[in-house]
Amino acid sequence: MSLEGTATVTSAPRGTARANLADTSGSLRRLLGQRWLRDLGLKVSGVLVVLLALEACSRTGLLSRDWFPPITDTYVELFKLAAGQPLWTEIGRTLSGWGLGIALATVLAVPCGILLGSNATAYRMTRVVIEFCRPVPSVALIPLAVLVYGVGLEMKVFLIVFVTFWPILLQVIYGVQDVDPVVRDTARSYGLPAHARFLRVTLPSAAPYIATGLRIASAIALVLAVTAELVVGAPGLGQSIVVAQSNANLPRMYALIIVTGLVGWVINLAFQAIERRLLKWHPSQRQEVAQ
Amino acid sequence: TDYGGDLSGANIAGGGDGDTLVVSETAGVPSSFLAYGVRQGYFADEGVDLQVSPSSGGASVIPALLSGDIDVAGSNVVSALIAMGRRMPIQMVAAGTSTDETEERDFAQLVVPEDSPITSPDDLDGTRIAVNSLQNINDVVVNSVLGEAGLTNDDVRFVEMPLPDMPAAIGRGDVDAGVLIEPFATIGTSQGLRPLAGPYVHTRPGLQIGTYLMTSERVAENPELVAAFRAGVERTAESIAEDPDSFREALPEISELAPELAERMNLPVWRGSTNRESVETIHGVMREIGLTEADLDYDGWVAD
Amino acid sequence: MLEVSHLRKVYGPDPSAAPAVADLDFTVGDQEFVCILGSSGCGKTTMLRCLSGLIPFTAGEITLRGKPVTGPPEDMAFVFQDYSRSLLPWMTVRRNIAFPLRYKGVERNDARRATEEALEAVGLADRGDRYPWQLSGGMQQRVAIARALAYRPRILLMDEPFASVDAQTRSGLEDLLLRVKERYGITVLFVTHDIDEAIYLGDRVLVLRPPATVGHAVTVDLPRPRDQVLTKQEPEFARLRGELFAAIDGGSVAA
Amino acid sequence: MLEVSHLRKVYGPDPSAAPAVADLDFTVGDQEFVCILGSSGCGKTTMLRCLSGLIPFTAGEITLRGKPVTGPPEDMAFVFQDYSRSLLPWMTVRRNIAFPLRYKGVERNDARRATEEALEAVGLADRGDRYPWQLSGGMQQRVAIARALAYRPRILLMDEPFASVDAQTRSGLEDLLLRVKERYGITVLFVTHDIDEAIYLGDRVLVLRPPATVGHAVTVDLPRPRDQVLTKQEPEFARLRGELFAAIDGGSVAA
Amino acid sequence: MNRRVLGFLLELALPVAVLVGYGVWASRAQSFYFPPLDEIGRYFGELWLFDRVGSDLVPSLTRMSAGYLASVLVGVSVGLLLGMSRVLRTAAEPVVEFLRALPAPALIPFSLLLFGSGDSSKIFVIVLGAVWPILLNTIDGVRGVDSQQLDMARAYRIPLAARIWRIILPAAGPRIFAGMRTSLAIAIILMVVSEMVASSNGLGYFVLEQQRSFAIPEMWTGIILLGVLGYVLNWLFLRVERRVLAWHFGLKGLAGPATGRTRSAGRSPFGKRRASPSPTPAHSSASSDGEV
Ligand SMILES: Nc1ncnc2c1ncn2[C@@H]1O[C@H](COP(=O)(O)OP(=O)(O)OP(=O)(O)O)[C@@H](O)[C@H]1O
Ligand SMILES: Nc1ncnc2c1ncn2[C@@H]1O[C@H](COP(=O)(O)OP(=O)(O)OP(=O)(O)O)[C@@H](O)[C@H]1O
Ligand SMILES: [Mg+2]
Ligand SMILES: [Mg+2]
Repeated sequence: MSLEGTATVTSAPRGTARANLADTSGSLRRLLGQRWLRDLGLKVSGVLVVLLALEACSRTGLLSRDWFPPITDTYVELFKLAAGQPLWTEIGRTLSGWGLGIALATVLAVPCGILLGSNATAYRMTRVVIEFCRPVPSVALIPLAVLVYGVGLEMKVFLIVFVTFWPILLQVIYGVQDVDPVVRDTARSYGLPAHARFLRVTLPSAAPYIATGLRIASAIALVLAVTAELVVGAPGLGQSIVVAQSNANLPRMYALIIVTGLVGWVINLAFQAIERRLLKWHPSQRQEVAQ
Repeated sequence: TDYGGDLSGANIAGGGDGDTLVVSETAGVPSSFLAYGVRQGYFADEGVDLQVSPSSGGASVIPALLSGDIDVAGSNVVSALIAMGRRMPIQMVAAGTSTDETEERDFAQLVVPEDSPITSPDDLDGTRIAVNSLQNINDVVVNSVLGEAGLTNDDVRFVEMPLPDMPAAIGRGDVDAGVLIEPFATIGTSQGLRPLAGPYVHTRPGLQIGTYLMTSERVAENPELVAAFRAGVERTAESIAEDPDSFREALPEISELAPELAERMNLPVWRGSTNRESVETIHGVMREIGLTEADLDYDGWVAD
Repeated sequence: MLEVSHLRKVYGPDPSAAPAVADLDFTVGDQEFVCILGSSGCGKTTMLRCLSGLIPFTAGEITLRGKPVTGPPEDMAFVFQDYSRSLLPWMTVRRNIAFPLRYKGVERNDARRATEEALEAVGLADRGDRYPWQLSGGMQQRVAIARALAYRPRILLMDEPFASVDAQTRSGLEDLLLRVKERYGITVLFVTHDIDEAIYLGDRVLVLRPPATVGHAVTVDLPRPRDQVLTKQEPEFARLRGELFAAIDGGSVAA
Repeated sequence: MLEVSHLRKVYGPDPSAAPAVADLDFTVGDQEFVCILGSSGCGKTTMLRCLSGLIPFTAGEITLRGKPVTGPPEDMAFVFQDYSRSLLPWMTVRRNIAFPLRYKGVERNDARRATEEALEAVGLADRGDRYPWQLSGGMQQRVAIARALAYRPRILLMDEPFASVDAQTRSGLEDLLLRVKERYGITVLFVTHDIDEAIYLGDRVLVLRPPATVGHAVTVDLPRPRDQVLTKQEPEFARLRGELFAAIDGGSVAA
Repeated sequence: MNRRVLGFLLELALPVAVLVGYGVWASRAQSFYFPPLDEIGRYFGELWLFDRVGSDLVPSLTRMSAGYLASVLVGVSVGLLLGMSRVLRTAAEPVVEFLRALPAPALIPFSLLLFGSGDSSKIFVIVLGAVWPILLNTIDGVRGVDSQQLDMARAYRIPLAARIWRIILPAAGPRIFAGMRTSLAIAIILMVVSEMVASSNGLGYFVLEQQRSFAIPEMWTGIILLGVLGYVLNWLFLRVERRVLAWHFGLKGLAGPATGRTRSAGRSPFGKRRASPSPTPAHSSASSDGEV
């Protein structure tokens, strides 16, 4: 039968095509390099603007030198810390709680969210409890968590899971509701079993929402890991902040706070990279691919 | 400085082939005290392998104690009395920080701005006073300062804020006065704040502020261990009392405290065993200002 | 094979509202190819969706091989009118076609072969690794068709499947559909707006009148296999075309 | 009015990839009605999107009334092939149609009148308060057409606008389009897969060959106003149909 | 016994089960930190009916609503800006991610320095915590708008303001609401956190103070009140959402069984009562008459 492919087109004769190719691949590389550079430039200038604003604040006396250690001291401290190994140990301690917590929260919240998002009865049964638990403040739970889980990793993980579970859950529920009905019907009409509908249809449809949820949750988890260490005195960045503060070592305290922020930023970079790969089909990513 | 130690100070541990005791103690000078004792080998001599974990001194050390994750909790007497008044199964096993004998050498200072019209406790009527925690030791000691002028806690307003923020808030006039604790008292006075009173000493010279807590169960099960710990605390306290300068010298190394602060600031005093009069004084004031309703059961609460 | 009696479907909660399908009766025999014509909005899509068990209906009965339809039956494939939205944007064209096969229990190798065959048949062999949104409208529609054909359904519902392809491709797809149907013994319900296409493909042509009742049914007595040129030259073809044109004309409200 | 020369469009970052539009040249006169035929995937939609300034092109030049096109020109309306996704689901049908008018500076009353007229013209007067997703596919397509007509553009781009409506509605819409075009002096570019439709509507018919180059251009010398029955009976009509059929056949790579 | 009563009972089943379970367990376990129900109940009556409502609940609610509203405003407007401009988004990314990861307790000193110890510093802390879910969801929602709709708007030369109001915001609406709902709970949590410091009234202050004084049953009453508060606010939120996103629920076939998805998997998990199935915003009067 004559339904062969619409032939792909190679309009130019061979020789010129190759010449073109070489020519354009060079410019392509240049183009990509430029884009990468431009992005970096943008990021750096964004940071610079903020730093200048801070500087301006302290110059104009909005932030007094007495109370804020000179920002340069903080940088010096930051570099000294970064050169030594202890800082990385503390980051590692904080991140181990963070990683376990966020992983566990994801593994729990995604299936729950899909179930609750697609099954009205399940949602109604749990609604009161969910809405009741969501606003329970983590700080109030710390003593209880300590009582049950002690001061170690388990306590941190429990707190992180308890708090980040809800944002992920909600994002998943909203994501599930955003599944295109035509897509859903397609899956149903081909008789996909429930697990396949979950894996192949609902999960990818909700993926953009879940990705946002994970990015929200990852920052909350980091904040919580640090807070727990700070309040309870579990080893990690938080406890380091307390120690620095109690010893009136303010440059170090601020340096450690900056480290926390930087860790959050790096984590987010990783999340973005993963998102770019997994969601390249989504309009938010593909606008930058196509055209 | 070299960054040999852990930033969170979580690995101050050492010596002793005996039982391991995990102690959570307020970060700063109080935990440096224990770390110093560990360094000097006093605890190892008593057969205790002490692990010190600095905390922010909140209420969460007591659940940590109850959960069994830590063996000894450093807290202050007021928190301990409140908890025991609520029948928590814990006991004081040794004394922590105490204050000195004169107000100038008190390691807490009630300060006001240099140009403040407040010159004596009488002028505190109707003012806002910054404290690092509400309904706690500050209420007790400020009450005694106010009592001298015939005032009570109801005549002032307490505002809670972290110690590092206090000098700024006082200087700016957000609050009228504040209770600063070392090393922030030294920092504050060097930024031009004026000490009005040493509230701890004012309450009672040599007032015991800190205390070490263990669960009653543990105390009953293992009195030798308790005694060994107390002995270690005593040895350390004696050594510091004899040679405070070497402690001051060691401070920057142990805790990254700035050397000039370590040299200048008022240090607490340590003793080994609990000071009965202090506890009774504090409990009395607490009853008076409504921090607790329970009667003092000294022998049940203090393991000596 | 498929029996529809007194089917009624009202959208919304109020059963006394105007129905999208009012009172529909017809039967489809085994391996029959039934084409459905009807003016825009007369309820063809709604009917197909009821038959496929995707939406519940308000009243009436639908039985497939003797069993009442309550959910999507096994071995059914559906080509949706809104083809661009029925392709999964996160899968390549090839995976879009292959993924229902896996859950039908088709062997991995067989699935791969069926996918490649279907891609080849709709003329997209070189686009298998693209994403649907990188294709033109007509190509997307062909991917949806390829998915349905690769599935080897026993019953195939198609809702204006050739609306966005050019005349030539369309003839090719028509013939492809007929061959596949013949070879695998598929029962087909085929909605179209093209009278010629309906006659060329169908064993029977139903004309729906809004709100979906069968206004006219015509049995197509043209020999099989059919041929794009010869079949359309038969006098019977012209006669049927005239009859259907009249039937649609008479039945539809001016739209 | 509209001049396209050496238009080239390659999707994606790599300019040496296979182009969707390779090298396109043509001009459209003022108030001309140009129909575009071409096999599926040959680049028609891509071309329209370039002309409308919606996507940047890789090389070549497009000028509209002497000015190069860099963004969507004023007074242009576009009926997209993917009509259902171009309607805003949060607006009722009526608001979807009226929506662009407000920002064109049309008086509120005039806008209301134009909306009602357009709704009436496409046969959806009674559906104005529905949401697009409550309509059948053909109705949605008609809403998109109504929106374009109510806008009274000077240049109208239509991408297979009648693909999902039945034959009768389609004839009605064709005549409506011709009337509106005549009355308001609109220039129309009209993509379709239906050769008869292209001849019936157009002043000129272009046949595109993949990747979009003009393979054949035919001037339609049929008298206006046209008539669904009479025009299609003219011998010239039959001749043109034959010519175009051959042009598409010969030009397209087997599709 | 109609369906509504049944549904209501269904909804209450789990909470009741949890309460009973806890009650039985707590009275058996005699844990200091998990007091029996009747004790909590007694304190709840004493404290919150209605002694401390004016002194603690009202100030807290004021701070929280101010903080939440500010979060919504800032989150949506900045999110729009960053979502629409790649340049701005790239430039702001490091700063935003940095701020996002700062722990609230570490931020409090900052906000005290900047805003003093009044309510504004607390509102600042709330905003700094609650703005992120809204901001991120808005950014991602804006970036995910169907390109076909944007092309349509550009083709018809819809001006930017209208494009934002009529297309981008509604299209991103479901995501913005997802963010707002998460933020609602976070705002409550941060209300408590912000009252940890420099505060002498408020629900958060109450809870933490009771905790520090080992007044555990009293602390539980505060936590329960926070839960109740969250539940009520969420209920209000859903009512608003139902109205604003009516089209979305209809489009996705989520408006309840009446639209004809009784058997299908996707039914609205929202709303106690089934929302009117033809999602008709108040301003339009949908005539649901069928084919004439
Ligand atoms: N976003 C995109 N990214 C990459 N390639 C694309 C994209 N859109 C279209 N193409 C490719 O460009 C070519 C032309 O597509 P276009 O949509 O213009 O075809 P068309 O003539 O409109 O076809 P049809 O009649 O099927 O709608 C096709 O080969 C298609 O695969
Ligand atoms: N989700 C819905 N809610 C309410 N009414 C609907 C819905 N879907 C369709 N309708 C109405 O039902 C009727 C039949 O629609 P249907 O989609 O079945 O028509 P159709 O025959 O497929 O038309 P077309 O040829 O235009 O696709 C129409 O009047 C339409 O407005
Ligand atoms: Mg239809
Ligand atoms: Mg196209």
